[in-house]
Amino acid sequence: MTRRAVRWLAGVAALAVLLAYPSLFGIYFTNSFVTFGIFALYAVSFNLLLGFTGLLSFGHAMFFGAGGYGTALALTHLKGLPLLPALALGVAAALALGVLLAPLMVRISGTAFAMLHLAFGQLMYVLALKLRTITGGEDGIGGFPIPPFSVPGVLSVDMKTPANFYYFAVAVLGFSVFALWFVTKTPFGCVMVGVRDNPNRVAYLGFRVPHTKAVVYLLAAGSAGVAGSVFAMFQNLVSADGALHVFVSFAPVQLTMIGGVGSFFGPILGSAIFGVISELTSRYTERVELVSGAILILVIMYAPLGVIGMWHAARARARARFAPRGAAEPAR
Amino acid sequence: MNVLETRDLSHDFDGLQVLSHVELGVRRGERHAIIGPNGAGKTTLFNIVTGTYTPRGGRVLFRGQDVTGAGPHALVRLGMGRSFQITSTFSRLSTFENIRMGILGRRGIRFNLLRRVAAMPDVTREAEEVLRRINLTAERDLPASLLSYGKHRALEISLAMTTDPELVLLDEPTAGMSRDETKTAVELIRRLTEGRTVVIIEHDMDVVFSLADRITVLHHGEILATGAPEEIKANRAVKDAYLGD
Amino acid sequence: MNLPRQALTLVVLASLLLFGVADAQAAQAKAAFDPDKMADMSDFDPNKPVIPTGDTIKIAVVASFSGPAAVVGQIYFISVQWAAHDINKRGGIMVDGKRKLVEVIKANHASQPAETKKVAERMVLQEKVNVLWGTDGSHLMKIINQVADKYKVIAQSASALSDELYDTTNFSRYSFMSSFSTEQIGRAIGFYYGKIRKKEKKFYILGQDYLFGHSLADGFKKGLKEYYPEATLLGEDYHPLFMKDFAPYLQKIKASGAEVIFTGDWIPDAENLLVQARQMGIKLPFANLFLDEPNMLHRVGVDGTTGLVHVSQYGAEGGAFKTPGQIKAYKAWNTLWKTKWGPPYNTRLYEHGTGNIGSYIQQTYWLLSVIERAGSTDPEKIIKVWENDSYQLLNGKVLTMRSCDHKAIQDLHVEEYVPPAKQRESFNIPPYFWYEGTSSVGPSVAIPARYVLPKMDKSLARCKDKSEAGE
Amino acid sequence: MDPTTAMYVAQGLHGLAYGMLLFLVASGLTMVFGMMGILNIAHASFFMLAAYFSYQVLAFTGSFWLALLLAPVAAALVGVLCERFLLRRTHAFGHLGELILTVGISLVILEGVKVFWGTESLPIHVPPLLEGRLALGGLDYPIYRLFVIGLALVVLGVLAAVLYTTRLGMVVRAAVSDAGMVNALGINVPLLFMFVFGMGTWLAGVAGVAIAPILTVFPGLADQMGMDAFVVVVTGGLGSLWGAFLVSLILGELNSYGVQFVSQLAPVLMFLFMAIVLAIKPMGLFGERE
Repeated sequence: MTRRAVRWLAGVAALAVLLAYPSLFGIYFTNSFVTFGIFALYAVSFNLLLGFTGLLSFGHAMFFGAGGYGTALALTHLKGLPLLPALALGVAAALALGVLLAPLMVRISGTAFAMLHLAFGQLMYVLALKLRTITGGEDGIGGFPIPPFSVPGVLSVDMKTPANFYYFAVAVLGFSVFALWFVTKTPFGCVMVGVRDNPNRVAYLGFRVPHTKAVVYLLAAGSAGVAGSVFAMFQNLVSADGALHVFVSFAPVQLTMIGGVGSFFGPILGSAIFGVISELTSRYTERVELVSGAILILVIMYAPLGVIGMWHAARARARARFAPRGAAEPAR
Repeated sequence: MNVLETRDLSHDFDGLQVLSHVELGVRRGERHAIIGPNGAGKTTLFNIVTGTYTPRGGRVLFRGQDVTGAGPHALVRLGMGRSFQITSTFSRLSTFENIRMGILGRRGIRFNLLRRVAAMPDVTREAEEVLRRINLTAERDLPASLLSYGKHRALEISLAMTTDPELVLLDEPTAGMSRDETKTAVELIRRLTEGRTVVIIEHDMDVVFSLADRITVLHHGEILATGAPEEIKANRAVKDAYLGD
Repeated sequence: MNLPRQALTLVVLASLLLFGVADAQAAQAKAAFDPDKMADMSDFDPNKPVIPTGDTIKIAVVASFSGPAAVVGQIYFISVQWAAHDINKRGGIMVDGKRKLVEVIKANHASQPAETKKVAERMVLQEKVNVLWGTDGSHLMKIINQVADKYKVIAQSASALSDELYDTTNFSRYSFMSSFSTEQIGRAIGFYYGKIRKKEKKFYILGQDYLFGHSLADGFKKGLKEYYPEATLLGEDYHPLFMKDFAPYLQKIKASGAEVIFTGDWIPDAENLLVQARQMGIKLPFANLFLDEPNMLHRVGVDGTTGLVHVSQYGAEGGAFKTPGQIKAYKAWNTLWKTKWGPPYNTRLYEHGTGNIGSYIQQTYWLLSVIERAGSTDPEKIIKVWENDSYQLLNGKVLTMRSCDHKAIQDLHVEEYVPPAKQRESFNIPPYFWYEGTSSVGPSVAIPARYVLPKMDKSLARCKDKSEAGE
Repeated sequence: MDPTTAMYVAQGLHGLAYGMLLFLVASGLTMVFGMMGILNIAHASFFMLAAYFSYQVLAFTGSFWLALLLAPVAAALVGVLCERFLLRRTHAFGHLGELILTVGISLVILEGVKVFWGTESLPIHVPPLLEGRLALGGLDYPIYRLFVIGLALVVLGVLAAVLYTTRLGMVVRAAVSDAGMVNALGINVPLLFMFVFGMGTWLAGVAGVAIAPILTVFPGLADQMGMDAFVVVVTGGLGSLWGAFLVSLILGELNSYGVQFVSQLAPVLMFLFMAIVLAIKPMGLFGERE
């Protein structure tokens, strides 16, 4: 069988599992998968900044939260708003925030970028608590209607059923991840990576670094907004603690570090690993902090490039050991 | 006609004067070397001309157009290219990807988010062509940081050339190279800059005298002399500056 | 002609006031906690809980068991497990034709909204619990209620205090609020100062700057308006959660000339507030909800705690121990605390098993009594019994479940804190004081339920033509 | 002094006391950043740890003064061990890794504190000598807070003396302002890092013990203080002691007078201040380097 055929088969198998997942694993794990998907997209969007453009953000929750609050507010106040426009409005909120911040953020990098995001992230969090009449304070906005997925006159799918929401979420999140992955493969993706490696050189090849950064920034903001919007609909709630807390900003940093910052799929793997671990800890121990603290320390000490980095290193070692001399060159 | 001109260019860092009243003229098609002792302001001059800094005083003209204060990207689009004193490539990317970045820049493919770059055969072909020209085909997929020093410098220089600039500024292209490497590099520069205007900062006098059509000597931020290699060799002030430093 | 009738009314009113409403209600309660039926609890140890498995009645205690607020989960667990242990030793409850034991499961929400939803769903979908028992933080209880509503499982709100949880947008048939609520608390204090104490007139509100703090303050303002129009509110300030330095607020309040500070702060804010006030020489009384944690009280000592005014949902007028049954139940707990339990359950916090812990225990007994009388774990049957149900707690207090919006109607108690020598009024058995090193509950005044009926959202269809008393 | 003036003066003193404590914590944080380039998220955990240690020393000896002496040193010892056996080994993998590592350390410390001392708050009393208040021309001010101001001043004085008059201090200053150049000075850099890290945690520890009688000692203490110190360091400019000092005092006073005059805004004032400063100067007031 050719590689191509194997890939196709793997793809079809994966799709089949995804389709059958709710009936195979039941509601609880279906919901777990949606949570995983949301955080995977969120982490991927974060890593678009960190891993691909070299920009570390400590306030990515801003966009996650903006997406969530945007959708929640829209569904609360606009009667009869359909599903996809609600999603779009959440994304628009995140993008609007991105547009607002971009002129400031694209001119800086490194620690300043990280810190400024922390500052604005905290400001948003405090404001969400403070502006109770709009945001509902710590209670957040909840209990808003979740519209069905409908094509007028053709079909209407109830989104309150976990399995249905699962398909909707998987489609939206999957498409977003695919779109971001695709972007990394385009010429623009090349330029992004160039900005990470050597912004000066990028400028001396005729690219405008701030403009490039701005587009990446908006991509990251928008896709974090998608994640936040789906999260709000999934939970039927968006709150300061759940969507804007500094822990929410820190989550993608951890997920990305565990999975591997250098790879597109690292954050997704990190989310999966983290999902499994937190599932286990929540069942078997109350020492949640100890477990996550120890994991972080161990990852940094022994797998600083994340699981994917560890895997690459192991593969390279295995090659070097088992392959005959001269064949150790990486495959072309 | 001058491709590049500076008029009364002055610059200082927090009051420390690094360039004063520099009047430089680079003729179309010539190879113009800028020499001078360390701290003479050569790299600062480059940085101003290529848009990294905006000068405190004076103007920069490129192809007769006032480009003072224009950013690097704008100057590159007008036809300027540059290499750096400290090798400045995309160290984590492969040699091929480095060159491809330049090709994308030259073709003005900047915000294409809809097509895979792998599905752009023209770009790939052109990049591979460049690799062949600079003898890096074997190192196509090696990260730039793993290239040997000489090859890394060659990549750097050709990267500056990928945008097909009319004027190339090379900042100490042979610094830190062995004698053999230098020879190859000079050869490469000669080949790649065929038909272009070149400004080069260089310490190695052999390189300077074998490459340059004209030479400008910078000292304490001021132009000491400009002229053909023989004139410079004979210039008394230049001798004093170098020996007295 | 009319005279005798008026006189009669007067007599009735006076007797009501004399004997207290609690006694009048007691007769009406549909069920009561009977300490005489309590099992021998001497083998109870929260650190080695006996938890039955198999076909059981499952209660998930959804709370914070990790992080800085882990102590809350510990308190809830010992309370619920105590009731469960008792019932189990009595042989369990007859449901659906079978005697079943009660299984208590810890569900850690880590104070995180997303985690709350996840863990609540896990409890319902995987552990198949019958009841979700929760929790600190109304925003988290809201999530639990949503899960309960979605999967048709009973939820009991035993410690979330927001009125909004049962308004028209958030109401769920499956959730029952057996605790008191923010507006009741504020109004109870207003009533106490306006109708009973009638001394201080100048008030200042200092609360936490989030929904809960503001709701409490609104309740208090409403109470003042209703029951104490002569009072003046000199100012209201709201500080961020987890404030470090209260001195600026206190300095400002001191200068305002206030006589009482109303606060709903909880630890750590509550502790910082009290400690720093006393260090600054500000001896003003706090009318409060959560300034009752014994460790904190000991830190400021007898002087610093005398005169605090506390609202309790588990108070008792004229002494906490009026019947042999009450004394027996108290001793069962206190003896174990003295002799058996190890950390974390051997600290002052757990010494008496009264106060909040007493309330949580009794609320759980109510739940179990409802299940027993429903004879089933079928939520529909439980709802049928619980709506309009009334239950008399160990201390004589009666809770009535208002059927239309599932809020408990109950007397509240306002307690004044007094030095150990005067605590006899409430701790009426030897050694006649709660704590030696701090002031604690002294005179306790009942605020009759009818003055502090829980807020009712009239736009909730079920409540449209109901009075606040539930008729 | 009339009561109103007294109130304003007292507010100023409150701001000063809190600002000084904040600086004790923030100074270590900013030094460690300046030198090692990492933002030590666990810094406030050492602050908390010292508060718990002081409780333990008090429980054993009953002496606050002994606690003030021993607890910060013990916290610094833990800090030095973390530096030596965790941070140093990951230094090569870059700042992001170190940053995450400090998050891990802070979580483990949080859990450790709960294991050893439980989840309830622990009482620490003001030492009898410093109880009560000082009446000064209409002003009635707690002696302990004055002591805190004094203690902070003494510690800062010692710190300044070490930094500005000794050779070690010179090296530390050089290293903090430009980590690259110590390599050129031919100094044992790892040892210097360890020393600065230890000194930073010691300073945080002193603050932890000093604040324990005022604040609640419970497992969330680090979170309470950490964010403020963080804001100070970021706003003042990472690696700038002077910036940290200035911003600490500004935040302290902003807190006091903010509550006095615009109390509705008080909760957002601090972050607003930070956001504005950073929007104008992304590297903070006195920050220069990336």
